[in-house]
Amino acid sequence: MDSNKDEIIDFEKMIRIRLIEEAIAEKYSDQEMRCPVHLSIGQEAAAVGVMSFLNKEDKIYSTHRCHAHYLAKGGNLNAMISEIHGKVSGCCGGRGGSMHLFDDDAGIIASLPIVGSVIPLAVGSALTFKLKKMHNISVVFFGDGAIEEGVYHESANFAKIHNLPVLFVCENNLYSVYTPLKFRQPNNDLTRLATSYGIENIRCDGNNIKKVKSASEIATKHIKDKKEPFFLQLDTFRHREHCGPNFDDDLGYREEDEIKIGFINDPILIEKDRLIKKGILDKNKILKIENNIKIEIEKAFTFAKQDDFPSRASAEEHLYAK
Amino acid sequence: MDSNKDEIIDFEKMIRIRLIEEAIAEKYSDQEMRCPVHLSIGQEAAAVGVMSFLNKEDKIYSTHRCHAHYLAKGGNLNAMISEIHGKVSGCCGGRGGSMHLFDDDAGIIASLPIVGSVIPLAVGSALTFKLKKMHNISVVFFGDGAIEEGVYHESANFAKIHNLPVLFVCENNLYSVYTPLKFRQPNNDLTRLATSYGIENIRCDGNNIKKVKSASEIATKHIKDKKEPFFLQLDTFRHREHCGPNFDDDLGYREEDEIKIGFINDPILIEKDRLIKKGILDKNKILKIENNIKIEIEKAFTFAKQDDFPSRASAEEHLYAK
Amino acid sequence: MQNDRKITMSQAIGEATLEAMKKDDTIFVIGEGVTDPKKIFGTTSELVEKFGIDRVIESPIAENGLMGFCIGSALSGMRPLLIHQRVEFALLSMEQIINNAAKMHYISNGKHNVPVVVRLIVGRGWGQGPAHSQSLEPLFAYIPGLRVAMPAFASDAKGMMLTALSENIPTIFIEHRWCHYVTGKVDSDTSNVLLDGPSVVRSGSDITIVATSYMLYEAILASDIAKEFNIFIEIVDLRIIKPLKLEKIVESVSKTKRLICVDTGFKEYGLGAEISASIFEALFKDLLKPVKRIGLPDRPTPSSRFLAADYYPTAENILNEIGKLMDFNSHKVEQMIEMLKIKKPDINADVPNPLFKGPF
Amino acid sequence: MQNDRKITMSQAIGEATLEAMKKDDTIFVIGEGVTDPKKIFGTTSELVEKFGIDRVIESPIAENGLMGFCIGSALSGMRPLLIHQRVEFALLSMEQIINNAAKMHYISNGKHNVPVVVRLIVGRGWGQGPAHSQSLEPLFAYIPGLRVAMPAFASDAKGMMLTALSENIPTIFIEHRWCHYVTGKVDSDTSNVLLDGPSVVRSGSDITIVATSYMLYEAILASDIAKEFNIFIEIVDLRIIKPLKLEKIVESVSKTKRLICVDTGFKEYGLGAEISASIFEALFKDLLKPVKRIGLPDRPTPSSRFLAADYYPTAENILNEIGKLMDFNSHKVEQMIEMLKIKKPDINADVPNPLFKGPF
Ligand SMILES: Cc1ncc(C[n+]2csc(CCOP(=O)(O)OP(=O)(O)O)c2C)c(N)n1
Ligand SMILES: Cc1ncc(C[n+]2csc(CCOP(=O)(O)OP(=O)(O)O)c2C)c(N)n1
Ligand SMILES: [Mg+2]
Ligand SMILES: [Mg+2]
Repeated sequence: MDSNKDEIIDFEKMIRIRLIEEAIAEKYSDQEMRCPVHLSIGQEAAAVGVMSFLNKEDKIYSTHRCHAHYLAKGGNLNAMISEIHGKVSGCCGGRGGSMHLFDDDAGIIASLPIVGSVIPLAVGSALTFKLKKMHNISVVFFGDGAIEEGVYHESANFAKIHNLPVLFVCENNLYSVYTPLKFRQPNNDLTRLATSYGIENIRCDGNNIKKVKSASEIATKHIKDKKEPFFLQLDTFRHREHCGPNFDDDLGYREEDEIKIGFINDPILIEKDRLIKKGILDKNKILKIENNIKIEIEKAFTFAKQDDFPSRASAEEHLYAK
Repeated sequence: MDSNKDEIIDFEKMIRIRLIEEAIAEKYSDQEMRCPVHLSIGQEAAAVGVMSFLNKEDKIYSTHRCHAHYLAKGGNLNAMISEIHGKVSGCCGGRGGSMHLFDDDAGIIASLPIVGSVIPLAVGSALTFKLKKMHNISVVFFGDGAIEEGVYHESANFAKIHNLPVLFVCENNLYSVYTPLKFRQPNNDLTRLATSYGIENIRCDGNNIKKVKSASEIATKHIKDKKEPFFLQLDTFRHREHCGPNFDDDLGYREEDEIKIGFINDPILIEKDRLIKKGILDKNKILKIENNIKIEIEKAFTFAKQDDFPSRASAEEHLYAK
Repeated sequence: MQNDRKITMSQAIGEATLEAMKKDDTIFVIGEGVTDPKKIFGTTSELVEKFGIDRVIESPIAENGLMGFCIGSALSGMRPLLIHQRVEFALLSMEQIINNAAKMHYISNGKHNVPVVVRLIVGRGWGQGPAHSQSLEPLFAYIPGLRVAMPAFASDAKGMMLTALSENIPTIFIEHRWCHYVTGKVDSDTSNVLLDGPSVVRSGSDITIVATSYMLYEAILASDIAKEFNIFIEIVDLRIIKPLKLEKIVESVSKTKRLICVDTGFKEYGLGAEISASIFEALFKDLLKPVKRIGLPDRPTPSSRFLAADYYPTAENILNEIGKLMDFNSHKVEQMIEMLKIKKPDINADVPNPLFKGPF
Repeated sequence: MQNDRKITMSQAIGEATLEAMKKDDTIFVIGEGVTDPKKIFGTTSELVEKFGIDRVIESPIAENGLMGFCIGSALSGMRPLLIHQRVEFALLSMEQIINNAAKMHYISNGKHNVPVVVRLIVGRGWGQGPAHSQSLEPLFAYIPGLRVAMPAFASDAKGMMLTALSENIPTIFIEHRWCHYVTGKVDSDTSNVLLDGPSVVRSGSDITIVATSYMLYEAILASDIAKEFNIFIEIVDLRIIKPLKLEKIVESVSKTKRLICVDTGFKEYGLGAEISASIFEALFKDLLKPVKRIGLPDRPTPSSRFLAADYYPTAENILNEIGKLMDFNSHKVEQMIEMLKIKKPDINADVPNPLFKGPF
């Protein structure tokens, strides 16, 4: 059945992202990946769900927490792992590190570490699509913190009045670093910040891949049919520390209950259970999937380790375009 | 009757502002007032209506178009006219010009010419009131253009989550310079940009002093009782050019109808008619009021003309506070 | 004859925009007021009529967003020309300019280009005051990856704009409001000019003056007076303040052995500091006198013309420095200044020309 | 003994804040993460526990707004201390800083004060890359009306913070992340220090080095090596880059007749340019050698440690310039550098000390 195949593919994608990030976390203490890393572990459904309705010509933008988006959109794994190692085959040749991933071939234009900074860029790509009469859409992923930056509001307003094909995806993981929403927002319904610009929107459980997909389908269809922006709020949960490979709930900044529910709502566990229950997958098949991915991951790390350092002299190149 | 007296006082205030600005317009071509001026002619009801519910300890902030706010809050007329003449007794000693009016004694903290820039400052004053447990309110006047700046949104959100006693007054005169709302906003109901932060709000006819007053009464009471911000949208109309003393409808940027209705809705004409009809004032009384004001105005201009130039050496003073 | 056609710098910029947009349909213009009746001091006239509102895009008041829209659009193949009527409005978009526009090409290891041109207009005079007349170019010049152009002459402005709109380098294009009014010969078929550094606009043997933007005119005025006193000034138009190319200045100063730097910004931490320091490094042994820097004093621009009079340096300040560099006695300096005052009696005016009547 | 108490610069800043807040209840701290468990690299520890969430205010991610809230609150009698974990976040609030914080006192003809202190932390190392490790201090130093402090030592940082929080001048307080780790003697009753300019931190007779922030440590290291070769360096800590007071530097260089400027920012259009140009003006005839400037090359900070290795100047670069100024032959310079490498083998490291394990 075709829909089964899709479900398996999405599940594979999620588990692949998870395993890649777990590998990064595990190997981080080797001190070969010497740059800040913001892992998406726990937030894979958002990335995979939205991406399943995009094609190669659709462009995405992301933030400091960009691994899942990069991978879900089809970014090159070797180029990512090399980049985090600061090596020459990294997507930025080592210049950007984990927070600057991009892959033009896969339609991943830029990830930026300054909160909110990437949002107007995605609107700019959508403006290009409109001006060139192209039928693609531009998607920007950002967090519940980024929506507080003034530039989100300037972007949403502009996108609406110019009817631009842009999808705003706000992944609400309830925190900006260690600061909970309640210190930053009157309430945690962020769709009000789309409604106020007349932008259609859906809020849904971002840990449930099926729900994310059905919301994304509506969203992308709306953008293409109505030629106007759309906003998705995907509620989710970050498993690990804000920045770095570890868990940090010893710091006590999240409520016990919140943590418990957060981990129960692991998008991969939920989907695994569902697929097993529906008989679409079984433990063996999953093990096989995981093993294949692990081989791929080891290859990527081997590639990165064997990859050359960028030469010191090369640092002088590409300051100005020719 | 007390309410009659109030009505007369408000009318006098409006007509005083009008006459002062008309005098500025008339004398502008003498080239003694050598700075940009943004006249509030047509928008007097907003200033007078809101101000009638503020006391001296309540603080206001304004923009490039600050004359009406300054005067309605009780700013010193001589200091204003001298400032516009670049003279030493100007409120800024000539350093700021027409766009930087303030008067500490009257609770007018600052006017700023960069659009939107003043909004967070008013929120900051409200924060002071909260921290010092004072019961005053902070009011910021700004235009329909300023609400498009990201900083308005950052300010509104912060004011709401910290329950700050600040009144946002958005005077919608339909234009930012020559650019109409339709190029800048999905629609002209700007209260949606308060609702989205959970900020209570009222939109009303800003050319009708009675309506402005009843909205302002609710607003100021709400802020004091509920200890949280409030938002007013006052729809109004700028009679003259964006910047300068002249009319500019020869430029054709406003629709014929819009112009006609705009001038019919002159807040002073409306109120004059009403007060005459109600027998509260008559033409003679009004003439007398106007004449007294005109004498005051002439005095202010004479004062400004006779006022000293700031000395060149004094320009070096007050770079850093002692 | 075509070659004698004189137009103002604002007309020249308008012409360049029009011609570039005709040739390249990926160029669009965007900004607050680009379509309004005043047409950005006349520089966007005819554009919306010719190219429509899709290529001449009116905007909400949202400078930070605007800069980001332009960068994103440039990354996806367009060539935006963003216009702010005052430099100060760009202060709201410094994060976009410094982190994204300037660095995207470098960070992407040369894979991404950001062909955005941002026009920023420096205000002066008629009491515009502290927040509408700043010269903030060092804020951009400090940032690697940006190109910062400061045209002074109509024809150069046209050529520079054509080049900026045809290359792939994020360019901050800073125009002094008073240069807008100045006319100059502009060939109707001006082509792109190289945006590769300073150019010598007058030859001389005694002193080099490096000037930017509007201060070129004051420098020329001073040099005209100096000539009458047998002092021959070589004037170098800095033109491109980033990336900074110093060869021509070094060459000139190795001949004249004396240097005055004069620009429209603050003296302290200003453009002149970099040039002065660099020239000292290059020509330590050759300089006959210390380099003189002329710039704004260290305080905000006051609105009142009475306070602003001493604020802006003029040809008079330049003549004073010339006097010092040439060891003139005070009498001779006075004579020069007298001659200047006869030639240009309104030297401290708060308007660019007598026809200007405000309000901005 | 109290006088021997050693603490890190981050502890010193924390202490100053705590003491100031105890004495003056108009001071409040505000910023993203000021109450979170990491407490801004430990500098805000105990604050929220002692003073509560009304005086240690957590914030949405809204830097432009934050700066404005602080200015408005300062205008009405409070003394906000605003903290950004990286300098770059303040790029979103340049309009507020430049137009309002810096100018309000001046424009109001001295009637208004803006006693705001803004702490900006400069990142370095562990691959933080282009948007999280910039030294942007010249952007603030260019602006009249701002005070810009750059402490390098724990005890100075404490005194500076106490002073900044007690005076009425808007102060940009720039801390280098690597200085945070360095310990120094800090009296437990440190009082306010004068924020009035540079100070000589080491006396010497042969060369003056003017350094800022973290580069002081590299300068001290270089001077220790140079001493073994009988070269005595006078080290001046610039401390306050705005308003700039040059007297002490002029005094020092009139003695040593040789000057090296080294700071954490870009060389081009950087702090060194202003100092170099000014010292040339003041001591044109006395200097034995051209002033040497050391700063970052003209390109963004790369993330990869392989690319960053050559990026940051170290004591080695300083020793090279010392060699040039003293006409050492290349052999002698090599000897100095060898000695340096023995003393500090990890000179090109991407971490401040070996204990640092990332991630930021
Ligand atoms: C302008 C700016 N302010 C602050 C920061 C520091 N910072 C880095 S990530 C982050 C949290 C942002 O939260 P959110 O947008 O919800 O993303 P999340 O980390 O939860 O995915 C912050 C505040 C920054 N990088 N840029
Ligand atoms: C940040 C900024 N952008 C642009 C301008 C130019 N400008 C001056 S007044 C104005 C119009 C603002 O419109 P609105 O807020 O509606 O006020 P109004 O003039 O209608 O009273 C503009 C765009 C400015 N001063 N500051
Ligand atoms: Mg979050
Ligand atoms: Mg308006």
